[in-house]
Amino acid sequence: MINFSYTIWIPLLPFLMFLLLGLAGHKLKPKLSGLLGTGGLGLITILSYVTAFKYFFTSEKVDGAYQKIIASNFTWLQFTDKLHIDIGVLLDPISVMMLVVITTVSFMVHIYSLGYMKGEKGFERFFAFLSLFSFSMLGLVLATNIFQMYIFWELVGVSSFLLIGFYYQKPSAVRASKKAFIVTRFADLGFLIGILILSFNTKTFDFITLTDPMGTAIAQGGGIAFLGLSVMTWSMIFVFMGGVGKSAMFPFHIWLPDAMEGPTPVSALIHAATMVVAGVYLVARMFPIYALSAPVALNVVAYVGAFSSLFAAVIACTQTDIKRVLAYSTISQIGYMMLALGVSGYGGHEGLGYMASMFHLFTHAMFKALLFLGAGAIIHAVHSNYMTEMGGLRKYLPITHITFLIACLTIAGIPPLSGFFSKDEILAAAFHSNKLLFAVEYAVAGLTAFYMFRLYFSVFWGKDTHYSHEPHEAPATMTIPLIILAVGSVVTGFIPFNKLVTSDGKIFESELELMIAIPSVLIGLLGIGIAYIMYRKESAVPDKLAATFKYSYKWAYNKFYMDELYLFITKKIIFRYIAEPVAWFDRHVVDATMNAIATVTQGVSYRIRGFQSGQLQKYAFVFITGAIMLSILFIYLWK
Amino acid sequence: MDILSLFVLIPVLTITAILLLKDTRQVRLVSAFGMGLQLLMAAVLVYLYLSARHAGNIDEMLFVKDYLWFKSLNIHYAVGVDGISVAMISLTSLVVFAGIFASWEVEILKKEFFISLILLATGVFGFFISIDLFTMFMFYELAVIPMYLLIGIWGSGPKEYSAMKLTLMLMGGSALLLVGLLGIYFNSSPDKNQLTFNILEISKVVIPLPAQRMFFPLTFVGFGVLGALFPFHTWSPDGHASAPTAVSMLHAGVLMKLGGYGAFRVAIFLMPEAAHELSWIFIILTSISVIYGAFGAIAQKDLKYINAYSSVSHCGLVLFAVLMMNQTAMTGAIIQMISHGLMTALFFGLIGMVYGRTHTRMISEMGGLMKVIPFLSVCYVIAGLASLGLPGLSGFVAEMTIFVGAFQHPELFYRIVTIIIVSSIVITAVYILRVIAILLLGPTTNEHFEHLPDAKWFEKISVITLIGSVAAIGLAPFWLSTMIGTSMHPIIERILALNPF
Amino acid sequence: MASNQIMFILFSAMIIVFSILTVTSRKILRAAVYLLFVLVSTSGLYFMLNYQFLAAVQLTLYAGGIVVLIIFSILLTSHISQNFESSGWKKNIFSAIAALTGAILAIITILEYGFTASTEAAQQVDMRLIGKSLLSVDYDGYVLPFEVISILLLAAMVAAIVIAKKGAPKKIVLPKLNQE
Amino acid sequence: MNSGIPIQYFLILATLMFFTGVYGFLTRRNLITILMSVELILNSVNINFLAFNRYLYPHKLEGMFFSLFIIAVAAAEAAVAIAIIINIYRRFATINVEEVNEMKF
Repeated sequence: MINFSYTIWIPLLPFLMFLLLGLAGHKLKPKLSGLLGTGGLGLITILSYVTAFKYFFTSEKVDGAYQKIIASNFTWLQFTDKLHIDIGVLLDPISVMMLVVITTVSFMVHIYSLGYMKGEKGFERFFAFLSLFSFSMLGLVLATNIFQMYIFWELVGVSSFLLIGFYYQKPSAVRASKKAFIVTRFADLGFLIGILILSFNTKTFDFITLTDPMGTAIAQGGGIAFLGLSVMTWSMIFVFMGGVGKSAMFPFHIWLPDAMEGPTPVSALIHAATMVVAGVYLVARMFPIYALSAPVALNVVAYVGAFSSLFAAVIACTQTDIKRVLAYSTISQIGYMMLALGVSGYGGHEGLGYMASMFHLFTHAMFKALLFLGAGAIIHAVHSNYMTEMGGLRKYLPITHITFLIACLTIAGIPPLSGFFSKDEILAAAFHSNKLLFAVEYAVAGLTAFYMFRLYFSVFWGKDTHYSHEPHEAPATMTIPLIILAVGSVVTGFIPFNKLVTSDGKIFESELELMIAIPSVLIGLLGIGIAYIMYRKESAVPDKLAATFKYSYKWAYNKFYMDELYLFITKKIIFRYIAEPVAWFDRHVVDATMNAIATVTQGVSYRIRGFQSGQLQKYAFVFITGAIMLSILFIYLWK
Repeated sequence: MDILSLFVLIPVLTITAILLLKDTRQVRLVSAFGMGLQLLMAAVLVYLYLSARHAGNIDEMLFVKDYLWFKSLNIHYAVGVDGISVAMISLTSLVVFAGIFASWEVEILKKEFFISLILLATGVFGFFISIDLFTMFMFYELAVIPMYLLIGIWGSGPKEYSAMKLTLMLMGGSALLLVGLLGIYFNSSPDKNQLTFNILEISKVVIPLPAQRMFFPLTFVGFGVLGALFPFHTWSPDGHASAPTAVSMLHAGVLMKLGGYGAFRVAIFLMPEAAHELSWIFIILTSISVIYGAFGAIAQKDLKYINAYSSVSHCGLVLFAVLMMNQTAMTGAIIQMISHGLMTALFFGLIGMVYGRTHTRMISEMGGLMKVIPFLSVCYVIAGLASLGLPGLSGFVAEMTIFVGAFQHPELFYRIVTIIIVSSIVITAVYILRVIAILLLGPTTNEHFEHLPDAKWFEKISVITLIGSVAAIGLAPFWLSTMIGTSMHPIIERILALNPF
Repeated sequence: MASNQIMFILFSAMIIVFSILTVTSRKILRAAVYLLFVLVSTSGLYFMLNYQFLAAVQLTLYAGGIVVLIIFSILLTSHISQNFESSGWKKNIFSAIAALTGAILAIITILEYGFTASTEAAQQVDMRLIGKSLLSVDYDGYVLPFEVISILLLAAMVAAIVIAKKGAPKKIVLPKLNQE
Repeated sequence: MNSGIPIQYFLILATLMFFTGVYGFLTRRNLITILMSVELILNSVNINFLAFNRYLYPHKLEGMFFSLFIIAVAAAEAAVAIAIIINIYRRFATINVEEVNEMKF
């Protein structure tokens, strides 16, 4: 047995860094705090790689399956004898894989930020928040129980809130951060309710007990029914609601595009590579329950994923803000992962979708981080977010151009880049399970290639725009992470995920299915081709098309008016028709009742004060009559 | 001299010292010293308590002292603490300590202000250490009355109205409460022995069920008025809005906890059967408090009103959890009291400090304060995050304990209500973020605010004391939870033994 | 009819008639004189009951002291010839009804109650006994009330002087009740 | 001296005197006549005390002493009352009780 107890330092180190930078950051030189943060993260990146290596290659397997190892665990809060929140470290294939993803991307983003955020006010605050985020995200993936996950789930939410609102004097950033927090908070409500139902029925929070395929939790959970679905299904749907919120699936996707108000490295780290895939990770974590005990909930996962990926891809085709295009593309790609999980089964080749989903999560983290960091470099050079104001940048930003192109090819699924492999596995899994979903994903693959190359061509080719000042290539701190990530995007496709990360921990055989792979590459090329025609040079085609499909274009451009719908619900219904009436009711009914009691008392006393007339003889008369009456009462009547 | 009576004695001595002072500038130093000593005593008490427990002392109440006071009615001055009271005493001494520093710059009638403030604290301390219903009630009244002066004299806005309203409503609650307590007293000995006010002795007998049915609602509502139970909460917004900073802190932070603590220690503990039978009514009322208070807070424009409604919501959660009558939920209720006490004291303290600088509490008139007064703003954000239940701060621990505990209730009705209650976390997030966004973030709207000074040293002491406690509970909740939980255990055992449901 | 019965009837008749005249007379000085008659008749009753000392006190203190005091104050505050305006008939009637009801009630009670006269030998009340009792601290002693009454009289004297002392009466400003 | 006169006679006499005093107290407006009514009431009570003492407890002296003290208190009361009346007269220029009614709401 290998000792993994040091892994507790992986989340703990960034936390200490957060405390250091948060409490003493303003006393340090900005550069020093940046380097401290980056150095700390470099350290845990190394630790993570070591852990991954030890876990996958030297830890012993039982029955051919990777074991779930509790590296450390202590009780944080005791509820009842059986229910307690532990804080600990759970190592299993997906958590180790996530460790690698998070630390790699986070490290890259840290280095990148040293250049990108240079000279910004609040530089040390930025690194403190990044450390807080890294801590929370690592705690999330290493959680040993569902409540620990919920704790860190909330913490990543708040670090995301803090980072989106980093430019706190910009009203749009403030609005976006608020929106992100509240929307995900609403989804977390579902997560919490799911946890409550789950724990009530299984009397445990512990992942290992919960997800043991032979365990009591899975066996007993299906029994009790409520409104036609088993309790386990209900709880899993609620838990998935949390995942929908965090992963920005439809209908809780609205916060993600707005979240692009944050600094670009943050978008790369949180809103592309790591935090937003937490929902996928959650479903993967609970996967045995979904697959064995709550298949209806798993279907919900599949359909939500499929719909979101299509929906977001359509919107992405019309957006002009490059970060928003990437944001919708993220939603779409995460939809893919959700779908893959949704169509997967448990164990062996059945679990192809599960493996594909994790594979795609891994590769997506690389190329999407690359895309965002590239976008950051572009914005850094041009000082604009809008691709309408860009064009012909390939001359000015050669490194960015190349790496961006690699990323675009990867996401479009062109072999032999990593996106091709992972996407292909997903399509294969969908094909074997549900033809309708397969068809949707097939179309989305084409759309993806189209909108990514629309972005690519209009930024780097297209019209030659005159810039107010000459765009220049980013400094080395920014380009090095780009290059590393580009290499990652190329090579990660060759990692044999079917031997490492599978639904039941055992190896299964999977091979490239050419019947699926070839058409998917073709449709990708088709998308690229269309984009080439339309955006390679300045052309009137896009405008014409937009004019032809005026209404559908307008709807897609306005994101199908989802924001307006939400605004209507929150502003009009909740604020105008619930909160304000409640406040009014409180003042004018409840409080008025209390005041009315006081007023009535006062009125009565004004009425009866006339008795106190100051006429001595009246008092005496009343006194004597009273005395006589009492005498009569007690002598004659009260026998 | 026993250690518990010191908690009443130290404030009284402080008051005496203040009375004897000639120089009004020294008043605050003496107060700070007295309350600092009190805080130290609280720490000593925690230590003594834990070591006594560690040494294997399993009595229900520790450090019990009993002096006969009025023989004819068998009234005693009886004190004793368990883990719950120790926790509440620590909370009180923290909040009072912070409150003294928050009112460092009171301008008029300094002496009288600090005397009233400490008198209030005396009442609260006395309430928490008493195990005799009569003494308890006496201290309860002692805590409520100085409020009238504190708001009426040092308040702002329609202070006379607010002070009058608050005092009258609380007195109305006291009237119900007195009837309830006397009802308990006269039923405290079914076999016609000596009647008693002692909680421990009463808990050993079963009060006849008809009497419980009559006196449980009286006692519960009586305490509930102070715990802001819907619909008896309306004193809270006006009272808090008019009260000076330290008084808001003490009132929301500590005094409102008297309601929750009393409802738990007296109403539920002594009359569990009726509590179980009638809990559904009060469950409905408290859930209305929780949701309604939160929605009420969304629509407010005045910072203090927002916080007052938020207190209604959070204190509703306390009463709700107490009514669930199982160990986890009730432990959660106590943690929630402590957590909310610290958090809301922090909030009111910060609001007072912001108000002292901007001279307005209307959120629409402020904006972008983060840039101008970063220390206070960051603290405000932390307070807000604690209030909306961020893990790592105390609110999360309390709320989760309540939710998990309440959801273990065997009846479906209670679980469904729990789910409704859980949704309050979203509403809380909405109003907290709304305030933070408008008040602190964004561009600085008013040029008069460009050069406001940030926190002074005494303000920092006040704020850091509270934030430190909030974070300590949030990061390491196990000791608090264990301390309360072990004390809760015998209580729950008794409730269940009398009442097998 | 024994002589003492005749005397009793005489005194009773005087007391009742002059009492009624005292409270109904329209002229205040006359009322005072009627009161004097009542008090003198009462002292006659005391003689009949064999309390000579008390009768003497009644005569000197009441008839001599208080009535003179009252007459002085009448002279200070009113004109001798001044007639009272009659008070309202409603008031008179209701008061009369109340007084009559009370009287009837009391008389009925007295008549219904069976008093049993004591058979013990009457104690001779002489001055020596009274003096001893007043200054005695024994069971039958009255030294405490005696002392208290002396202080009371002193206090009354002081109070009478202070209250009636001449001096500009201070205008008392009554606080107006807050209507709202 | 009192043989052949039942105690009830004294009591009825005292009752009548008492309620005459009450009637006077209720109807007269002049403060001095009110004071006189009070004297009547006190006297009737004295008669009661003495009658009870003589008829029911002839071997004791309580009734007599009580009367004695009542007379002393009455003297003091009269002195103070007259002082008050004179003061009122100075303050209000009247001793009509109906016009002296500042002690109202």
